[in-house]
This record gives sequence, structure tokens and C-alpha cells, in this order.
Amino acid sequence: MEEEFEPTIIAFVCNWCTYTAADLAGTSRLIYPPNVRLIRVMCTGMVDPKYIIKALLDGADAVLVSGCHPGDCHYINGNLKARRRMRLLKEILSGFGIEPERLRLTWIGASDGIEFANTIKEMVAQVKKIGPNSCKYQMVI
Amino acid sequence: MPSAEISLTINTQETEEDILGPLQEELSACIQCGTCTASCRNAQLMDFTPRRLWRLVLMGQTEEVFHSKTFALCSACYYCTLRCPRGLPLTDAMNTLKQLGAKKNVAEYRPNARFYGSFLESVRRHGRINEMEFMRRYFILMKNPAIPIKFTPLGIRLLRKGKISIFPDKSKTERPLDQFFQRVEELERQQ
Amino acid sequence: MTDWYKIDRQGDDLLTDIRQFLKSVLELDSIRALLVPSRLPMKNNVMPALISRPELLDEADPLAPAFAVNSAKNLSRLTRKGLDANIAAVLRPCEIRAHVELVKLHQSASEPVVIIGLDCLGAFSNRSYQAFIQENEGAASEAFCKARLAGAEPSNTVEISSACQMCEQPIPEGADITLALYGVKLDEGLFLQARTERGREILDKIGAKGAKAPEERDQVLKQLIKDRTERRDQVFEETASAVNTIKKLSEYLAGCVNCYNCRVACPACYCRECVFTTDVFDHEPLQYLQWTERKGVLKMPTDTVFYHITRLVHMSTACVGCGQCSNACPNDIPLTELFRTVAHRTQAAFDYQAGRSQDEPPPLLVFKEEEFSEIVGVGS
Amino acid sequence: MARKSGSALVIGAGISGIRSAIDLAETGYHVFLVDKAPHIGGILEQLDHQFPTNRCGMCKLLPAVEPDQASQQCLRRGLFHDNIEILTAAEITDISGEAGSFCATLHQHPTLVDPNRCMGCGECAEACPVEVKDIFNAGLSTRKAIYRPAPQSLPGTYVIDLSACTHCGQCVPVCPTGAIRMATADRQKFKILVVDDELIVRDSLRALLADEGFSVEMAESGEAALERLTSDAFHLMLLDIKMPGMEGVDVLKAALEIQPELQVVMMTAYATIETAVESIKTGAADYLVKPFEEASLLPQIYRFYEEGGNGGQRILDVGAVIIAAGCRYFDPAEGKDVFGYGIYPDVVTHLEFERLISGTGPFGGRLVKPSDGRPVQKIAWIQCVGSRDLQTDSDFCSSICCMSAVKEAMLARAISGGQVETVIFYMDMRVFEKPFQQYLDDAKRSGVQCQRCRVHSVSASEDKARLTIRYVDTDGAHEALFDLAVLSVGQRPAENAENFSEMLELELNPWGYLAPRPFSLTSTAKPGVFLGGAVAGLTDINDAVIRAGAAACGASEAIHKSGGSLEAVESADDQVRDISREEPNVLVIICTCSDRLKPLIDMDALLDRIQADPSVSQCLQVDGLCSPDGWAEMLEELKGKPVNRVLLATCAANAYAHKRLEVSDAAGLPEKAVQIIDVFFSGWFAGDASAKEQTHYNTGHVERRLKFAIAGLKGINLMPAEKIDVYQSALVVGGGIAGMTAALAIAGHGFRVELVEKTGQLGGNLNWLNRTIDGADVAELLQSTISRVNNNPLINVHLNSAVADIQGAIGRFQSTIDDGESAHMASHGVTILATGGVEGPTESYGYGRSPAVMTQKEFETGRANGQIDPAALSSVAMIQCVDCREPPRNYCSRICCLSALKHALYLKEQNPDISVYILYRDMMTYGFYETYYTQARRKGITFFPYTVEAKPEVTVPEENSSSGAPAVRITTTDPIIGRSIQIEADLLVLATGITPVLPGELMPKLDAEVDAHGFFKEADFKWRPVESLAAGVFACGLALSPRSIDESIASAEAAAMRAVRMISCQHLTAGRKIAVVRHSLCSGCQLCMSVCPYGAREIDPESGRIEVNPLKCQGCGACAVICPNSATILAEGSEMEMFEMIDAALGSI
Repeated sequence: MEEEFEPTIIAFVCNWCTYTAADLAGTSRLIYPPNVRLIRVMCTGMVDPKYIIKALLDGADAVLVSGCHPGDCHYINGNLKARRRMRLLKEILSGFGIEPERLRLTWIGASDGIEFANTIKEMVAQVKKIGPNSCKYQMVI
Repeated sequence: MPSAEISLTINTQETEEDILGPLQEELSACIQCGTCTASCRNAQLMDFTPRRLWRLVLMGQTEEVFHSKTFALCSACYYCTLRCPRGLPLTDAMNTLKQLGAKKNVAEYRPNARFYGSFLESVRRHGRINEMEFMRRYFILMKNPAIPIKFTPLGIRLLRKGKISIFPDKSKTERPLDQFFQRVEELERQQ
Repeated sequence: MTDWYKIDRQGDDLLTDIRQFLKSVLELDSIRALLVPSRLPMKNNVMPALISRPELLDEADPLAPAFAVNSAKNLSRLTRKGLDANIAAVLRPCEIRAHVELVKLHQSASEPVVIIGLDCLGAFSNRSYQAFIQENEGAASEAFCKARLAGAEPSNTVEISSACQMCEQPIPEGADITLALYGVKLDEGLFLQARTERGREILDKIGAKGAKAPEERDQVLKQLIKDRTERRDQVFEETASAVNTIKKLSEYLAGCVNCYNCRVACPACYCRECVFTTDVFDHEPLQYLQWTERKGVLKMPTDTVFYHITRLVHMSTACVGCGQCSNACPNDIPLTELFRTVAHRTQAAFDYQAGRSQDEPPPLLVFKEEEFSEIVGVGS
Repeated sequence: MARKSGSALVIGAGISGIRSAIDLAETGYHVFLVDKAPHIGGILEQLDHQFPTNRCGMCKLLPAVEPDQASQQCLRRGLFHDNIEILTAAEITDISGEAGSFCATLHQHPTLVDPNRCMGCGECAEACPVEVKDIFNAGLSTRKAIYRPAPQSLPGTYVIDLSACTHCGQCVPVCPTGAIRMATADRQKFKILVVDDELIVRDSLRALLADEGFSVEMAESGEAALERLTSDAFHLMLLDIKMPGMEGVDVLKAALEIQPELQVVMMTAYATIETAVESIKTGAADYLVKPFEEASLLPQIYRFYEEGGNGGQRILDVGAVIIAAGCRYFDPAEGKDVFGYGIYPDVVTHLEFERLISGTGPFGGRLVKPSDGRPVQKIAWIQCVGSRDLQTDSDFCSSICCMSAVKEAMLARAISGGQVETVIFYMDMRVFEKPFQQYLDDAKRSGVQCQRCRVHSVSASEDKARLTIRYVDTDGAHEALFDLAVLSVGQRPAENAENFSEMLELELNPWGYLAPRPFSLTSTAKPGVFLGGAVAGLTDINDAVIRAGAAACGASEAIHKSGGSLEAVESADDQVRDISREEPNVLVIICTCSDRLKPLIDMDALLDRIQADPSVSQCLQVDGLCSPDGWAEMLEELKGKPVNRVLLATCAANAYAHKRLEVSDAAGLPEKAVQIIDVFFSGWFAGDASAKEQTHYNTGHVERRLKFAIAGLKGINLMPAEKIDVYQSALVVGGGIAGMTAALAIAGHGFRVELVEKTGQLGGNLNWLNRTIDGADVAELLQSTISRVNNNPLINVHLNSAVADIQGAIGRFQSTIDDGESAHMASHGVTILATGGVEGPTESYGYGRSPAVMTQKEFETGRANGQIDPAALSSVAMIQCVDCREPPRNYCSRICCLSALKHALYLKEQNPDISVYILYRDMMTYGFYETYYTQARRKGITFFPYTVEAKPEVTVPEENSSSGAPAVRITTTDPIIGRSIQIEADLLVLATGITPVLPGELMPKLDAEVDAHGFFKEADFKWRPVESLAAGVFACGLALSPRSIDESIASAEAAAMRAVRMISCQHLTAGRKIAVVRHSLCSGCQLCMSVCPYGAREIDPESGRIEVNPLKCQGCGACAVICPNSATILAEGSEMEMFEMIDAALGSI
């Protein structure tokens, strides 16, 4: 039996907004694929590129960084700093064949439980389409 | 866009008689929101919308106010009064303007004044309207032969259908409402 | 500010005249010392030297195609803790750019340093340079200079470094004083360009005369930069396709042994100690076992690809393309090609150019309320 | 943490109440925060987006200094603070006593669900057959009678809506933890007396109630009923109003004399409803309208049954009371309803619209028509519905609707990607706060259309599919089609405003709002009782937060003065073992959830793998942690175990969050050494894989979650938090009304204040202001305030002085105060900038070229010194927004319209024949100031609107022109009559607004910022409006933004409250999640200093090292990420820990 590829997505979610939304999605019994592993951080602005590089080189099929909308950041502008950093990372990693679908940044507010669930659904569907991260099977790190 | 055909100069040195004074006081709380205009079924026939008219009243533009046909066209449906967010007695204000217009004998309002005058005179004489007499009086007052000619076809149609009669109904008492009219005149004088 | 000056030639030897010019600068009261590449008594090498006595400038050799270290690092040593005097430094354009980057990072100070920049003719790798001077004993620098300006190959056996071959910024834009080599009639004199008020002051003081801008220079530079850019783009293309999957990237970096020489040589890598040598990467023994159990095999030492990608994240926006990383690599990994290929894209992403101006903050230090909306969201 | 004696009661847990409660709790008082709703957050809980960011920032209310006092999470999930006791679904029924010792009676509404057992699984709601309108979604959707009050609140305890519940009992058996209490046995004890002369009514009621298990007795007349009451005690009497013999109302009176505690429900026919309503004033609890329907009757009876008795009663002893009960909204279905609300489903109120577009709303955030669920193309906002409308008795402006409409229009455009057309029909755009004009400009630029007119009516379009909106603009009447009409409904006083007024003898204003005293927005005639937020008139968030702070300040001072000490009461803090130096040793306890978990996973394998981690000492299984037995068993297991971390794996972690302390106490560990996680998830492996594969997959999932949490537990920072000594005094710069108020408030708490004034006298702008528009006496306020300042031994006034230098930061500032002759040094813990503002400069409209053209300030002083004689003037014109509300000074100065009206009314009062013309862009008579606008119109003052594109033109005659000519000629256009108007005026008064004065050279030393217009830049305009991002620096008064005297005073009190909070302890404790510098690695590149938004880093001048100020640092981690070599790290959540988490997350791929 050919087992369907189930991607593993690591999501760095900010404590204030997206984590709250993810929690809301859970308590609202919204169904979203179990492929995502949430790592709660206080702010997207504290997500070090090293975490993302490590996750991808270690075999995560995709990484999501998600935080407050611009203007909402509990720490004023951590999300805006994160956006620049993601811009840089995408530029570098795309050169090494990491597809844009594998590295996402979204803003998901505290009440957007549905959006959180949809984001995960969408990401899982996209990653299923492009297939597993090649680092999953080879030693890279 | 403002048409700016004439500019309005406002100053207090103006010494015209203050016949709009009481109206201004009545309407001073107006915020020019235009609810009256939007409520008015006749607004599209008026030269000034009700809102504009009230604005002119508040700015003391007596001449312009009385040269407007707006108040003459008011059919007193009271919708504007009902809807005014400031609760202003707008229909009453229209009536006041009609009365002032008649009193002042403003040229633009003269036909209306004569029309109403003829109407009331007929009612006063007969206790009800006598269409033929009413129109006759009106035509005479207007001193314009074109008007009767314009109304002739309508008159003939109404005559044929028996809706109006050339002869007054003699069965009714003469001048049954005289006393009533006298009392009203008296009251108006007192005011 | 582009004021041109001219110093009459004293003789036929360009190097001697340049030394003379440098001496006149060092003789100024305001300049305590001069940092300039000099021939060292040991091992035929040319290395930057900080010279305080004008007469010792006779060993200075700023034309030498040797480039053992990026001197911006030396300026950092000289100025980082605050230097209470003025010095002058003769630098290559890429060194000036690196210096600008280090100033932004508070690793260098710009105030105490008068920068004299030479049009850059390129340099060999350390190893090739040794070969080259053996080939041209005695007058290696002059021979090199002549050949490069004539557009000829300076050597039959060795090539100048890859970084220099693709360098499209051979003109020292950020210098106080530029000594022009390209597109000037060197037999008519030394052509100097004052690029700052400070440069003008010095040139006035040493008695340089005002001159017209060299006529052919713009044309010559245009062509030179065009050729270099073409070369560069070719390298970008080749490198990009050599690393366009993680698998290929790991092959590209396969020789890496975590010696960290590249980051030691890199002028933009300013950390006192690299994060990869701190406790952050001092993994527990058990951890290694868990990793190998996950995939069955674990390459040792670990964290090599991780290291290079992280270095790209940290430093690619500050990369000035000097080529010292390749020069330093004991296993001949073509790191310059990789860094420049990536840096070109990352710098363009932020409309940033390393070393262009001290007033441009490093890209990750700033942000705008509205930007890069295209990378937000999961839409494709 | 510090705790002080004294407590306060805050009624209403909306934004204002929360702010007051946090302020007081942070200062150390115990706070009871009461709300009648079953959740906190008030209306904000329903709004996802707030202007002017169009997003949410509620979490910024949480303490920034000593952050560990409160839970660090989104406030929608709840507020947990050591000093705040939250009492939801509760009402205050009585308050007696006086400042310092109030005694409040709290009535707790029963919810029938035991919060200690409910784990929020929602099975009960699935089972419940009763569907009612969901108030949380503004009635746009339905919910069950048992429900979760707010979708995000924690713990997610369900409650029963007693007004809807039929007690059918279907939820009881499905609850897995037996949390629902609906016992039938007790009903027999509840005695009901039915009094009606009609047998059929008596019989049917008896049958119905007896069926439900109640004891029912009957009486056929009033006399018979009274006789029954004398012999037997009853709980409830159902009493007919119209009976032969004794009338119902008389029976009621007599019955209450016999049994004062008796609950009486009047039964009435439709004709006598009015009598029934009247009877409530006599003491009836409620009334029922005949004929009854079983479905509506039973919930009412049950409500009395459940609420009955004093079980839910509690007495709270408090030193001060803050009423922050909010307000209601106008019901547009009332009265004429010309907009078809309640008739057309696509006509909604703005609150309904907010729910419509909310992610937690009925349509999940999709913008669709409520009528048919189809997409919306065109939306109209209709402003001033039930505001500024004499016909609905609302001669006031509701203040927030303009901005909320602009926000909603922007959101609608953003959600639809600019596809939806949005039109706001407005009268005046009230952009009266600092950032609003810019916000409006941005909205217009983004495509929001603003149409100035009042909408006439809304009706269905011919095809009934859309809405026709009829309106009039300057071109005449129009009809336009829309899909959705949003009514910006105005405010109405809180339902219980009248109750509070009676309870505490508080004054109500003409519209029924609780009224503060003159020159105050929060203090009342009753000492110790304060008003917060919208209870005194609708406020936006910024204003609500400031008022909340001011109310808290008043309350704190009242408690302090009556002996509630600000001295720290030593708490049994840190009685736990210091484990900071021990190697991690984790005990893992897995709840098997009544054996639900066992068949899903391979438990033995799991235990083995978890125990393989050397830091895990033991991994245990416990059954049914949600049952009291299971919980007790688990606590027993903890005793004596040599572990220093505990990890509980359960099925509903949120339900246990509040029980963490119990676990840590039992284990003798700090609370943070205990972690509770959820191992159940919705995605258990399903599909056609073999059972073995499923088990393998599920086990992997649980293992990952556990390892993940273990990694987190290992990295927690257990070092004792750093404590910083504090100078317990304040520096206030600026001796105007704001500065003096702040100084007095701080000194009122017993702390020393240095008050620095640059001029030779205190008072600032109040020295030239005489009266306010409401006639309050400014001079009297000024004199009394100055004398209070001068007589206060704790306030050290420095006149003719300036602050020459400030060093240091929060807790430890050192200033040099220079009085021109000598310099004094002052040490202080906080700095308050109250440096004020001045009238804006202008050269427009002929100013400076004629004495007849003057500013408002010049008019005010001229009239005071007699230079301006109203009797000698025949015509005065005023132009508003001079050089304001357009770049470069693109903000509204808020008070100029009020000044113009004040001056105009004064002129008319002094000389009724005078003509006054006011040329304005939008009259900013927000709130109850609107009534002065109405008055001005009534007095015959003429108003001409103008636009910034077509400003009035002013001609000033040459100096030497003949004296007979009018002084100034103003030409403008009247849009209504569409003509150019020429006004000849003796005087032209220009409103030039306010520009701030801030000590520019001190700002960087304080790490405080200045905004684009030179005002003090708040940490957050809405949520932290009186403080800077750099902790310990505050501003108030005009330095903050333009504001009136009472608003300045409120801001000063709010700033003083925040300041007192910081200096009320001898030391402040840093947060644990802060950044630290590892100097041996640091290269000094200073990137971290640039990215720190809080100015928390500086270079130590002696060592040259970069140091972190632990009080200013908020632990955002921006520094740790920008630092390339981890020389800066976070004390908690290090990179090693994060790597371990990533490894755990990827564990078995």
C-alpha cells in the first residue's frame, strides 16, 4: 500500500495573537490537519533564522511563522522586523531550491481561529502537492 | 457646485423690516441636514429646496424668500415636520410664509394668493365650493385672458360629465359661513 | 565632489612616485601614521604595515597583487576602541567598503582615518601570488600593473583571484582621495581625485595642483565594468545552478571541516566568537545519537551546511566581495562565488549595497510599516 | 510580590474596569472586579478591531513593569492577576458605608455549572435542545441555553442561561465530569403560592409547576393569600393583578410586609401591563403576561428558584468603589424606525457589523448579507442614529461612531480586497483626537467615500434584493442602492445607572448618565466613589483608559487616606525550594482519561521512550485527573518525590491552568516548574491503515508532545528575579493644571514630588482662561489648586526653573534642577512631563495686519480685561481650523470649536443684537458638548461650513482707511444655497489650535519619543496613553495632545496613578523573561541597542559594556535575534532549548 505523504509543518506562533487563534481553533472544534507542530514564542520578532534553517535542514516539510498583524504586535514592531528577516531567508533559501511553499509568514489575529485552521489546511495541501522536503531522507545538517 | 450668480452680502446694518424675525427664531435650531427636502414630495418642482429656503430665511434674505415658489408649492403633508431631527414646525413655517406672502402682495405669490382668495370667497358665499364661480373670480382677478382659454377644454369636459354646473345651487342658504369667517378674521387681527 | 589634482611625475617608476606622494601625506603634521601594503623582509610577502616614519615608506607597495588580509579588519583593530589621532590608510575598494560596513557596526571609526584608495588592478590568491613573484622576480608589482592596465594576462601560469575577475567595483568610491590608474595618462602625472572635503584639504596641503578630469577615464571604466559585470553574471549563473538544491549545496560545501577560516578572514564577520563555536552548538553527546537514529547516518562534524547558510543570513547583506573567504579556505571551496551570488540577491532585495554609504543602516536593523506584503500569507 | 492592605471594588469588567483593576492591583491593592456578564472584556470582547490601527492591542493593558504578576497572554483568553479577584455573572445589589469602608453586597447569579469540574468539552451544548439568540454575536446567530460565554475565555467553563433553560436535564448525563448541578430533589422545598381568582389558571399552573417538582399551593383571592402567608413561609408568589376584592397591587404591599423576602411575580393581562410595570417599583420581582406559554414561563420560574435564597450573596468590604458599568446602545427599532432596522435583515447596527466580519462571528469573518448569505458589494454607514437627534431625546454626540464607521469601512475594503464600495453618510466628521484626522485622510485615500448629509430613509429596492437609501446632498435628493446599511447607533446610559444613582446618591445628568463633579471626569459627589469609562458618557479606548487610570488614582488615594496602607505587607513569597542550581529532574504524569487513551496508543512503549531521557526521573499513569479522586491521587503521588519539574499530560489543559498552583504547592516547587499540557488532539490517526500503524502514529504524536514540553521545562529560568531599589519620589515638569494635579495626586499617596515650573507662577494656561463653556469657574479652580500645592509639605515647587539634565532610568533617575542661580540635584523614581502647550501660530486670514483679526486666546483675554466690549460690536466672525487639520499640522485641536461656541454664546448673551458667524469644517462638539452647539443655533448664531479646498477669503482694509468701513470682510461659500457669501465683521476670531511644548533636549535622555507634531509619543495611543515606551516616563495635559481642563486633569491623575504604582515599593522586581548580555561574547556592535523598542539597553560608561535595564526590558527578543553570535540571549527560552524543541517536534519523521 502506497502511504500518502503526510507533511510535517513546524509553526512558530506568537504567544499573543496566533497562539490564541490556534487555541480558539481548537476550542471551537475546527478541524484542521494534525500535521502542524506548534512552537509558541513570545513574538515572531524573536524567531531566529537559525530555528527555521535547522527545522528545514532537519527535515520539516514546511515552516510557518505567524504572528500579530502589523500594528498589533505586543512588542510594538517585532512582527515587522520578522517580516524583513523572512524576506531575507526566502531570498537565500529559494536559491537552494527550497520552494516558497515551505516557508510561510502570516498574520493571524487572536480571533481568527478559522483563518488559522484554513492556513494550516492550505499549507498542508500545498506541501502535499510539492512533495516531501528532500532533507527528510538525507543527512544535511 | 455653488452657482454664485449673485453674492450675498450679510451685514447687520441692513435696515429692512424684520418680518422674518419670528420665523427665524422658530427655525434657529435648524442644522441644514436636508431631511425636509428628502421628505418633500414636491421638492423637485420647487425652485429652492425646502432646506435652501430655510437657510435663506435664517440668513434674513427676505426678498429671495418671497420671490421663491417653494412655499407656494407646499401641499402641507407634514412629512417634513414628522421627520425633522430637530423637531421644527416646518409645515407651519411654510404656512406662515404663505400668509406673509399674501400680506406682502409679493408678485410671485399673487396668483396663489388670488387663487386661495377666490376659493375662500366662494366657500364663504355658498358654504361649499362653487367651481364655476370660483374660477370666474379667479380669472377676473388675474386679468389675463390666456388663463381662461387654457382652462376651457377642462371646463367643457367637466360640464359634460356633470361634475360642475353653470348655475349656483339655490337650495342652500346664502353666506352660511359668514359668522365663522368673521370670527377667524377677528382672531387674526388680535394676533 | 569630484575635484581632480595632478602631481608631476618625478621619474619613470610609478611605484616610486606613488611612494613619494604617500611620504608627502605622512609628512603632514595631522597624520600620525600610514597603513599601507608593504614588502616585508620575511618570505617575499606583502602585508599591510602601519608606518609612522616617512622614510620607511620605501618598502610600501600598494600596487602589489597580494591580498592576504582585508585591511578593514586592521582599521577595526586600530580604531574600534577609539583612536585619538589621525592616520591615513591606503586601501583597495573592497577594503573601503568593508570598512564602511564595520563603521556601521561600531567595529571601526571613520573619523580618525583618511582613506587613500587606488584604482584596483586585482590580486592573486595567497598561493598564486607566491607563484607570480617567483615568475617575475624583482619587479613583480610593476609588471603586474603594466599588464593589467594594458588588458593583458599578467602571468602565464596563474590567474588573478576569481573575486577580482568578477569585481565590478574596482574604483574606490568611498575614499577621501583616489589615485587613478584606469583611463589616465600615467606618463603625464599622478592623477588624484579628492572625493571629500578632507581629501581636498590634504591634497592642497601637499601642494598637488588642480587638474582637469581625465578625459578617457569614464569611457575606460564603463567598458571595464561592463566586462566585469558580464563575467560576474556568468559566475552567478554557474554558481546558482551548482547549488540549486540542498543536495547540490551540500555537495558544493562537502569539503567543509568546520575550521571557520572563512569567517575569520571575512571582514564583515565581526563577532568576537562565532555562534557556531559557542555553547549554543555544544551539543550533548546523547543528542548525536538521537540524530543518527533519526536518519541512520550523521555526517561529522555536524552543522556545516547549517553554518554556511547561517553565515549567509548574518553576513550576505554586508558582503563586499573581497574574496578573502575563498582565499582562506584550506579545502578550496569556492565560497566567494557562493557568497557573491547570494549577496547580490539579498542586497537587491533590500535595495542595499554593502559599503555604499555609512548613512544606510544594515537592512535588518530597519523596517517600514508597509513593505514586502507579497511574502505574507499562504497564497501562491 | 508586593501586596498592600486595602481593597477596591471595580464594577464592570470592560476595558475601563480592567484598566482600573490592573492599576490598583499593580499598586498592591486587592481588587474585586465584578461584571454582570459571564465573561470579562465588555464590548471589546466582541470587537476584533479597533481604530486607528484597525487591529487589536488589548494585551498592552497588561503590566509592563513587574510583568510576572499577571498572566502573559491575550486578554481575550482572560486576565489572571494575583491581586485581582474576578467575579463574573455577578451584580452589586447594594453599597453602604463611606470612603475607606464601603460594604458592598454582591449577588452571584447561579450558572448551574461547577467551574472546578467543567473542562469545556462542550458535550452539554450538543445535548441541549434549547436554541436562543446569541447575544455575543449581537443576535446574528443562535446558541444553546448552556453555552460558553465568550469563545476564547479561559477556563472555558460553560454556563447555563437561566432565562432560557427549561431544566429538561438533558445536559446532566452527558457531562463527563458531572459538573452540571440540576438536582430535582431540592425543588420540593421550593414553595410557590399561586393567587388567582380563575380556577383554570390556578389549576393549569399547579399542574405545570408540580410536574417540575415544586411545592405549589393556591389561593383564590388576595385575602386568602395573605392568610396563607401569615401561617407559612413561601419562596415565590404568582399574583394576579386584577381580582375581585383586594387588588393585586394591594396584596403585593401587604404580602411584602408579612414576608419581606418573598419574591412576587405579578400576573397580568395585556391591558394592565402598565400597572404591572408600576408594581415593580412597589417591590414585585417581575411580571408575567397572560396567557402563558410553558416554554417561556418555566425559565422564569426556574430563574427565581435558582436565584432564590442568599446562597449567591456575598459581602465585600472595600475602601473605594469604581463604577465602570459602561453604557447601552440606542435601539433603532424604537420610534419611527425610518431606516428599517428589524424589518430588513440587511440593516444592521455597527456592533452587529463588527460581529458580521469577526472571525468568531456568525459568518466566520466573511462579508456577506445576513438576509441571504450572498456577498456584499456596497455598504452604507448611516451616522448619528439616536445621536444628535432631538427627536430621540439625544442632544449629544456619541463621540466614537465617526471613527468606528471609518474603521469598519476600511475593514470592509480590506477584507474584500478593495472590491466593496463603502460610503459613510455623516453630518460632521468628529476626528477630535490627535491621530484621527490622519486616519480619516488615510481612509479616504484607501477608497472610503464620505458623503456629508443626513440619510432620509432606507427602504427595500424594487426587486427586494437590495436596499434603497434616500438622501439629500447639495445637488438635491438622491436614491442609491446598497447591499448593507450599517447604523451607527448612539449611546444610552447604562441600565443600572439609575440604581447606582439611588444606591450612592449620585447625580445624573439630563440624559440619565452618572455625572462627575465639575472639572473632573471621574470623581463624584460621594467621596470614595469614582466613575470609569463610558458610564459617564461614551468614550473611545484612549479616553476610557485615561479615565480608568484617573478613577483608579482617586480610589487609591481614598483608600490610602483612610488608612489602607501603601506599605508592603510581607507575603509568604518564595516559600518554595530554590531549584535554580539543580539539574532538571522531571516527573511526568499521564492521565489515561478514564482509559480513553489506552486503546489509542502503545502506553508501555511510550513510557519507555519518555523515561529514556536522563532528565526524566519517572513517568507515571493516573486515571481520571478530572475526577476529584484522580486529582487527589495525583497530588499524593507528588509528595516526597525528589523531582524539581512536574509535567501533567491531560485531555484539556486549559481546564487545569488555574490549578497549577495546587500542583506546585503539593510538590513544594515554584509554580512555573509545573507544566500542564494537552495530549489529546482532534486528529487521531484514522483511515484504512492497520491498527498497528494507527497505534504507532498516535504514540508518536503523544511522545512528541511530551518531549516537547520536557524540553520547555528544562529551559525555564528559575533564577530569583532581579530587584532594583527605587527612589520613592517623583519629578513633575510643568506647573500647569496637569502638573499640579499630578503632583497633588502623588503627594496624596505620601510621596515626595519635585514640581518644576519655568515661569514665575503656577497655573500655566489657566492664568488666562476665565470660564469654561459649561460655566465652571476656572479662577476658583486655579486658586484652590495652587494653594493646595503650596500648602502640601511633600511638594517642593521650583519656580523660574528648568530641568537641566536627567540621568538614569525608571526607579533611579537623577536630575539637575536649575533655577538660574544654582542647581539642585533630585533623585526620583519616575518622571512626569506636564509641559503643556500653547496656541498655534498663524499668519493666515490677515492675522497680524489688523487689530480686528485676533486669535481665540486674544479674544478671551481681551474680553476679560474689557478691551472687547460686546455692546460696541455688531458683527463678529470666527474661522475654525486655522492652519490645522491639514498638513503640516494635520490634527484636530479638539477644544477650539468649544471655545468658539463659548465666545459666541457669551457675545449673544451680552448683546442679543449682535450677529455671530462661525465658519467651520466639522463642528467638534463631541459628547455632551453637542448641546452647546444646539444652543448656539437656537440663539441665532449662523454657521457656514467650508472645506479645506475652498477656504474663506479675508480682506483686511489698509491701516489708514476710513474709520467707518467694516474692519474685516470675509468671503465664503454657503453650500446649501450655493452662493458666495460676504460677511462684514467688526472682529474676526481665528481658532489656531494648540501646539505642544516639550523639553526637546530631555526627551532622548529619558528614551522618550516625540510624535510627528511634537506631542509626547505614547507607548500606545489607545492602550497606554499616558506613558512612554521607556518605563517610568509619563506625560499628561497638553504635552500629550490637545484637551480640555477636565481632560487634562484626568490625564494627570492617570499618569499619577501609573507613577505611584512604580514608586510605591522600595524595590521593583524585574521580569524573568528578560534579555541578558554575555559580555565575553559581545563585540559591542550595538545592533541590539538600535532594535530595542523600549530603550532598555545602554552602554555602561565605566565598563563600556552594553547593559540591559531589567525593568525596561520586556523580553521581546528582538535583541537576541539581531545578535549574530548569541552574545545577547533571553533568560528564558534560549536557543538550545528551542533547538531541542525543534528536534522533539521532528522527533519521528
